[in-house]
Amino acid sequence: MTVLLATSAAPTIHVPHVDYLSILPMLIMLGGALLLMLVSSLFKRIMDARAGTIVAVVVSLAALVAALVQWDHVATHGPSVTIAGAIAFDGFDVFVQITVSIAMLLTALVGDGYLRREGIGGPEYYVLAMVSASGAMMMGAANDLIVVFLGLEILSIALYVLAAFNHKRAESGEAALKYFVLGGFSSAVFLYGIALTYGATGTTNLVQIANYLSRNVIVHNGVLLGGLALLLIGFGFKVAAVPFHMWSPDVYEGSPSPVAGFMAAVAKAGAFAALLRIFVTSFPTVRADWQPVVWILALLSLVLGAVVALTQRDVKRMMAYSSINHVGFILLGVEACTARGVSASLYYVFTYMFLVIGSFAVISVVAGPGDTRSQLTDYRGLAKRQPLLALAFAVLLLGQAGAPFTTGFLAKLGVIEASVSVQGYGLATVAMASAAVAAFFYLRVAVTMFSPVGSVGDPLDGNLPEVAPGSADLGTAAAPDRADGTQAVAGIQVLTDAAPSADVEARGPVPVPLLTALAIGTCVAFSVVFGIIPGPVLDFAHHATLLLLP
Amino acid sequence: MLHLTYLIILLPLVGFGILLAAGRRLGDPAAGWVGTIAVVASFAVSVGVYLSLLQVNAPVRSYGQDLWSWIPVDRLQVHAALYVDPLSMTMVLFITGISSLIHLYSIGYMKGDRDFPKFFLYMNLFVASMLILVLGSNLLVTFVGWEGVGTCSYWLVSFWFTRDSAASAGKKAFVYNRIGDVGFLLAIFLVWSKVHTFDYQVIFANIDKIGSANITAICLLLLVGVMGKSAQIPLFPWLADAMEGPTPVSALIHAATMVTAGVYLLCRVSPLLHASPSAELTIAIVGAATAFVAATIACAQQDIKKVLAYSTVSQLGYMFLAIGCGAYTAAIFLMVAHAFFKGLLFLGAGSVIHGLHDEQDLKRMGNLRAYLPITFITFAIGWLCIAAVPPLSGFWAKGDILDNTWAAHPGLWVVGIVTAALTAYYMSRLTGLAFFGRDRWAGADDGPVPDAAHAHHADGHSSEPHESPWIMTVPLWILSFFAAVAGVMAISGSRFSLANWVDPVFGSNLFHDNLSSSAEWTLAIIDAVVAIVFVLIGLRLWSTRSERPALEASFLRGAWYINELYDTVFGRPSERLAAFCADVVDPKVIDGAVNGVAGAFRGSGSLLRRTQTGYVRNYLVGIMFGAVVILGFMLTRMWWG
Amino acid sequence: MSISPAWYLGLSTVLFAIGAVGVLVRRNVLIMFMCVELMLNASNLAFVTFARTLHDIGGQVLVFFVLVVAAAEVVVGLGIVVAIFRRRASANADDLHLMKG
Amino acid sequence: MTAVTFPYLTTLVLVPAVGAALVAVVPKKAVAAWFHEALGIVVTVVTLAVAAAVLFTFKSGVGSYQMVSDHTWASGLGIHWSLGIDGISLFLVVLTAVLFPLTMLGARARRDTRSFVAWVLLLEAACMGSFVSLDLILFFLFFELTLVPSYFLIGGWGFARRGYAAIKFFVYTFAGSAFLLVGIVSIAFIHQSQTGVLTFELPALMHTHLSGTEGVLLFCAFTAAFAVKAPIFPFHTWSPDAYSEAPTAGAILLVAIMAKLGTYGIIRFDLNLFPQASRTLAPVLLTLATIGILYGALVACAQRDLKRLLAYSSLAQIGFIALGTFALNSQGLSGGVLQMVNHGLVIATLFILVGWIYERRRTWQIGSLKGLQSPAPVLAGVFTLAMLASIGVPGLNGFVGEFLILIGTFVAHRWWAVVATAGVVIAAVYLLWGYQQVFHGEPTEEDAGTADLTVNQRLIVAPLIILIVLLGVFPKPVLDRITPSVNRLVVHVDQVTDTPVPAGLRPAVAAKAPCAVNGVRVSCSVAASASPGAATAAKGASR
Repeated sequence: MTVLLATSAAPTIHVPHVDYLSILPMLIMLGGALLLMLVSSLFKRIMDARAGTIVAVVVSLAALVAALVQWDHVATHGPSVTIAGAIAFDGFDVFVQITVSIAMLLTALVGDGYLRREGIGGPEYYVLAMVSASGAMMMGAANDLIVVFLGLEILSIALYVLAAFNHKRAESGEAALKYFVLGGFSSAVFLYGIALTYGATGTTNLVQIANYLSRNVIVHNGVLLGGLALLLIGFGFKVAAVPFHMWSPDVYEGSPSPVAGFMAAVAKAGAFAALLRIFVTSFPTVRADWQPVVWILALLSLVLGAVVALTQRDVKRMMAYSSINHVGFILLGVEACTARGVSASLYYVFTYMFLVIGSFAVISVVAGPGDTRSQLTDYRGLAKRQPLLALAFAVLLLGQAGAPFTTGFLAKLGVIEASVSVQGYGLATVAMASAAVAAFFYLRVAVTMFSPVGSVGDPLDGNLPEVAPGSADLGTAAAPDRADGTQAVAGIQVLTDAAPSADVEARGPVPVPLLTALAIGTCVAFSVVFGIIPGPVLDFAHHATLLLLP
Repeated sequence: MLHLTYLIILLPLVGFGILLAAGRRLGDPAAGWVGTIAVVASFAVSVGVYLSLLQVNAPVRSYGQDLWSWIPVDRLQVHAALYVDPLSMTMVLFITGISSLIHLYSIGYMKGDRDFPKFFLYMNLFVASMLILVLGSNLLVTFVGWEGVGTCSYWLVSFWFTRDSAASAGKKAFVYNRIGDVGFLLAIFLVWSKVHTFDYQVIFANIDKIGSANITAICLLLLVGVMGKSAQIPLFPWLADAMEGPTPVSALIHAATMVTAGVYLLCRVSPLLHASPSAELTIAIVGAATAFVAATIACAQQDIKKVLAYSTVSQLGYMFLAIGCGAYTAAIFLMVAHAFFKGLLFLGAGSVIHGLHDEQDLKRMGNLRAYLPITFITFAIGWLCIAAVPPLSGFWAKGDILDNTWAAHPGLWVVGIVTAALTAYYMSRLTGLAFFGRDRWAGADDGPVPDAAHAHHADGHSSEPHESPWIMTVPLWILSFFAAVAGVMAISGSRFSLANWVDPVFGSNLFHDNLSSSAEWTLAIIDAVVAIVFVLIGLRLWSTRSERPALEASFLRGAWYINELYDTVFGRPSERLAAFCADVVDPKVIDGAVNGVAGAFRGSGSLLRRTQTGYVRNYLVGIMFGAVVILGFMLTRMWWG
Repeated sequence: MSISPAWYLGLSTVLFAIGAVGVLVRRNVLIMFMCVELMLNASNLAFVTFARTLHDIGGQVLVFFVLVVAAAEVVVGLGIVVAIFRRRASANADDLHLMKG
Repeated sequence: MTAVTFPYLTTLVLVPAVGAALVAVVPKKAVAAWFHEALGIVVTVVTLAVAAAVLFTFKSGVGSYQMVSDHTWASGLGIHWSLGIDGISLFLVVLTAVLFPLTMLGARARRDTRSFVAWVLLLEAACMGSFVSLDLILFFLFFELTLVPSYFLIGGWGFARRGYAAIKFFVYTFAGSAFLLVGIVSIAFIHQSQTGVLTFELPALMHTHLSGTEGVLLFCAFTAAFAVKAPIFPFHTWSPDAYSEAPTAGAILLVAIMAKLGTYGIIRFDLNLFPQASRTLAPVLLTLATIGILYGALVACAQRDLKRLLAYSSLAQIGFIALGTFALNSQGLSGGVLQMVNHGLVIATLFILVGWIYERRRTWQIGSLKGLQSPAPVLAGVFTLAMLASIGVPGLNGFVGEFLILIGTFVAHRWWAVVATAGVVIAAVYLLWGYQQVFHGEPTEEDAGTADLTVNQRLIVAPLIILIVLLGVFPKPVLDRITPSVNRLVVHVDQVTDTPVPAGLRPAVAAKAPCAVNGVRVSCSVAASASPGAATAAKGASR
């Protein structure tokens, strides 16, 4: 009893100081999510899907504003840490907050139309998305391995559910399960990596790790190396780098199209943020140990992503593989392990976010009721039916291909510069070569859209159908598709094979919901405008890096 | 009025311009008159220039006119500049003169042709180019004219382009000339790379900078060039085909002027030739060989124009022989004389063809002297001229050449005299077949394809041969007069003497045959005897019978099968090569490689996507594989890091 | 008696490996979950061990976070499994290969 | 460098770009059917006016870049909006400005004119940009941008195998440029490591010191892109497909202008940045060029399709340009630059005519056309003229360029020139053959029905014909503007490689030199006209 009293008489517990501004966007996201869930479950009657959309939009806008306030603060007061050093409050962090907020906003816009069309309403979609977004934000802000882990899990667990969200499609569930099993596995690996790192350095705080490693040289670095390896595996899975990529095609194909876009944008943003912060700020002293691994991951991702995408007939899968190729590019910036590399990667992630969300928005529109029509043939003649939509998609695809005067080109240029500045000529060359290969399948979609639906007529009208298979000197170009769907050399065969299915004709224009159109427009506008006037965004990424801690 | 030199070229060009703009509207015959007047005017101007050139005293008798800077690149400066001296003046005079006559003649000959205006369009352009060629003060301007005449000859030979044979003949002429041009161009390059100028006089001034080996190279390359233009062995086959063109074209381009351009060029660069004995010898041999070969071929031809064509080749061979012997004056002499009598002969032949409604086969003529008296008389003069029967011009010209040859290379003289004999023979054969014997033209109905020009009376095979209108006979008379009396140019010391006139040009370069007068007399007598004897033989043989297979070996009729030879050696192999490149190399090899790369990517792609089985466990295997690799790498770092 | 931490680490490694192999070889989704849990707990053990050797309480605190996360994961996972089980009465991972290539 | 108040070059790029945007946004419904086309033509004509202004503002006899405008564009990546023009690019710009309106008039789209016009205008902007960019990345941007519109032009308005041709063209060229981009970035960072400044501006980068291997590798990286674009043998196999499948307009612009991007890039960038490597590898490139000349001509001989025949003939022509370029002396380079313009004019004329033949007869098969000269004499005449120019008949523009190229090569690398000259013969063979097949002979009744050129069409080709003749007879004004810049380049190359140039070929530093060699009849005004070039050359040397 006395003991109890004695202890009770103990001095007050000292809690670390919390700078709430530093976590404000996260709080808004998470709070908004919880609030929405609460309200929608309490007042099911009056809540319709549209309400969820409104809340989500408002919340993400609020988060965006908060992030901008953060930016102002950081720009004036410089970087700092808070909550006992667990959370970093620097330009890098804010950059991620902004990226994720915008991604969330766009996803909300796209999601609205999708949910109405699929009739799988309910605000849960937004709740999960916002939770997941907050996880990504946390990964960007994390200054401690365990916080990274928490962010990762918050992000992933919500995504698992989102993947399964379209319960009307068997693929959706399968995607979720695959994603979940593999994700859980990789999370465990990641966690063990944290454990080993902790064991080797005695701390999980990134800054302290950096100091520790810079001060002492570990003689028996087996544990540390093991830790690095497992961390890399974990990140490799999250960003879908070869050979840890195999989940992504299935998951992208299976999940609802807007969710796929959200994954590609937000999950990558979060994961790359953590990857960059951990390896570039904490482990620069041992870069000799991890750079080769990242190098090989980048190489494999670049090549495999581009090459396998060539053979895809499903646009969503093609986008999945192309995103693997993009991961290879971003890894170029990581591998450089320089400030230039970091800002290049950030810029890449930021611009890619717009390109990929926009693309998946178009895909989800074209996919039509049931989210099923994502075959290449479903895009034939889109330009005739809906020229604007087709043009938008073409721009987004060209942007991903790195066409000039789009943000896509500048992003590629940035990482190439980063890689070359550390004499990474070989990898840079491979990257650009893979971009050339990638151009092929992006263009194939474009050609498909812009080729009239199997019309015939005067060649001067450009309407002559492609030369029939086996005709003179067309050679391989005319070879009919084989079962495995490999394309003829030009890949143009898709234009002719299986003369337009009646429904393609019958369907006519697919409705484009207003908000979705808004989102697509934003993405296209961003990609083109800042491709022509690149200054602002580039400087933004640049400053974010300059304000990187420590 | 030397400063009006440019008018000599400009006037035909003006004619060309007018015809280009309004030719169709002018129509037949106005267009013809426009063209003719343009050329006549040019002739008048050149006479004026000639007279004023005479005022300049002999040693520096020349005038240069710089029109504009054509291709100025740094140290390479090419000027559109003209140069008048006795040599070019001689050329200008007979070119414009004969052109005027032939234009006049053509008005009659081309009467009723669908493309009557276009004919004079081309002809005027041709005259202008030819004048540019001879008046050019540097190699490049000459080359402009050189190509210009080639192009015009392409147009004019394939003038009746609906006839495939004509079209092909034009193409053939152009291509053979292009082959020669390669030599010409390379010569120009070589000259420039040594002395950095194209101007004749500057080249001659710096001749010592070039080096003897290079000089020889330059001369031989030029020889290749003139082989093409002047139809020397081995580039002579095109000239016979070129007879597909209208007869006035054959007369002007393929007898009087264009084909002599080569002779002119060689005379122009005589200082270079003079500096390279080996080159001179080569030229002499080529000339002699050509003269002989062409003469033999001419002996067996049936087509009246083909005979004349080969005789032209043979005569050109004579000129080359002369140049090879350093006897430039003699070459020029023969060139001028030949221009007269060969022009005359062609126009005569034209008149015959015209009179016989496009009959060109000698075997279908005969006894025409009864029907075409004027044509016969004038033609006969030409015949005796070319056969070198004294005292006509041909005798003096050929004699001059043979004397020089005797003095320089006696061996070649033999070839020369034999050729002279052959010439006399085949020309007499031609005359005999055409104008003597009995008429074989009657009842001849299946002639060659009639000229489009004369479609309007293509019916008339039954009707009698008729004499040509005055507009065609007048030129015949004029030409025959000059052909007859051109010999006066040989009288040394007279004010007509060609030697004195062109001496300022060649002067030291001339090879002086110091033959004793007795030797000259002997040679002259030999020439005369040979000529007369073979004229009689030829006439005797061929005025009586028209078929003597023994004397028309198919080998000669086939022109030594030279065309077949080229076709086998160059033509078909290169066609096969081209086809091979187009059907195998390009699509299969080069493009195959490109598509192969694409295919490789596709293949590897479809292989790699097999790893994506859709089974979770396989994906886990992938992750484990990566994990093992990375951990393995870390182990190596741990042990050997 | 005192046991060298190496043994604990060894144990955790073994557990981790067992879990990994389990996920790899088993077909039943539920058992795969269990194996993932096993892996997480292996890392928990590692955390605790290191915390002891480093005399740092932080490591042990982390374990609680991990436990929470693990729990959350299982909840979601089971939810998904149930959803799929509704569609086709099987919890076998190999039945899921609609999407491939 | 002269600073001009009015930003001519920026205008030159922006006018068509803005025009493209305008055309794209004006909706079809709102206006008459002809509106977009008319607007497009107006825009191209305005561009032509600007180009003319540039031409007349341009100071003759100055070798350095003029009308330079330089603004930071993407500071983070070190890219500048840096434009400038010199004698090498001047006439390519003019050519572009001339050909676009004529193309829009002469080869119109039959359907969906709005997007067609928009793409064409965008293409013009891209071409202009590539020709006037002094910043390597900016050049690369425009260089790549040309692909997009031409891709859509081929894919959208092309013929039977357009899809195949379009993608092959795009991917092949894009792959080439991949190396170019890496090369650009590499040299920029090498320059940065030497000077500490990261810039992509040519005038700065041209003074980068490169080791032998660096130079060679970067040269290869750059040349890969340019060789594909040009195309130089053996990277040409996309071109016959692209040219023959593209709509007439696309074909004209591809072969007449975009092909020049490759050769221009070689002259502008390879020679400036890698003089040593250029000299070292010159024999290789010369050999490829020579092979291209002969091979192109040979393959053309065996073509049975007019468009493909022209495609291969232009392969040979490009070979000539490359040959002159790697002669690395004033004559060869000037000839090369001039020949770019000449070839552009000639091949454009030929393709326009072929397009019109197609409009009349719906075929390019040489076999199925015969005797067109009888029904269509004017068409035949124009074709003949262009053909002769392409064969290189003096008095027409083709000759001047070919002559300069060959003579320049002859003094530098004799034997290549000797072989290349043979190509002149083969050119005559296949072109005359093709001409004979199509225009000569007795026309069949359907050939006989072929209509001759309409008045409009005559008006369209008239400017081209005039230029072809003018450049052949009086090329001096053009050469006087080209030569100083070329001399500047040659001096730069010679300095870096400190090669002893054959006496008398070193760009005339002594102004009197031409008088000395050129004999009595050279008016010294000419010598004077050559002297500013010499002066600039000296200036370039001193820089």
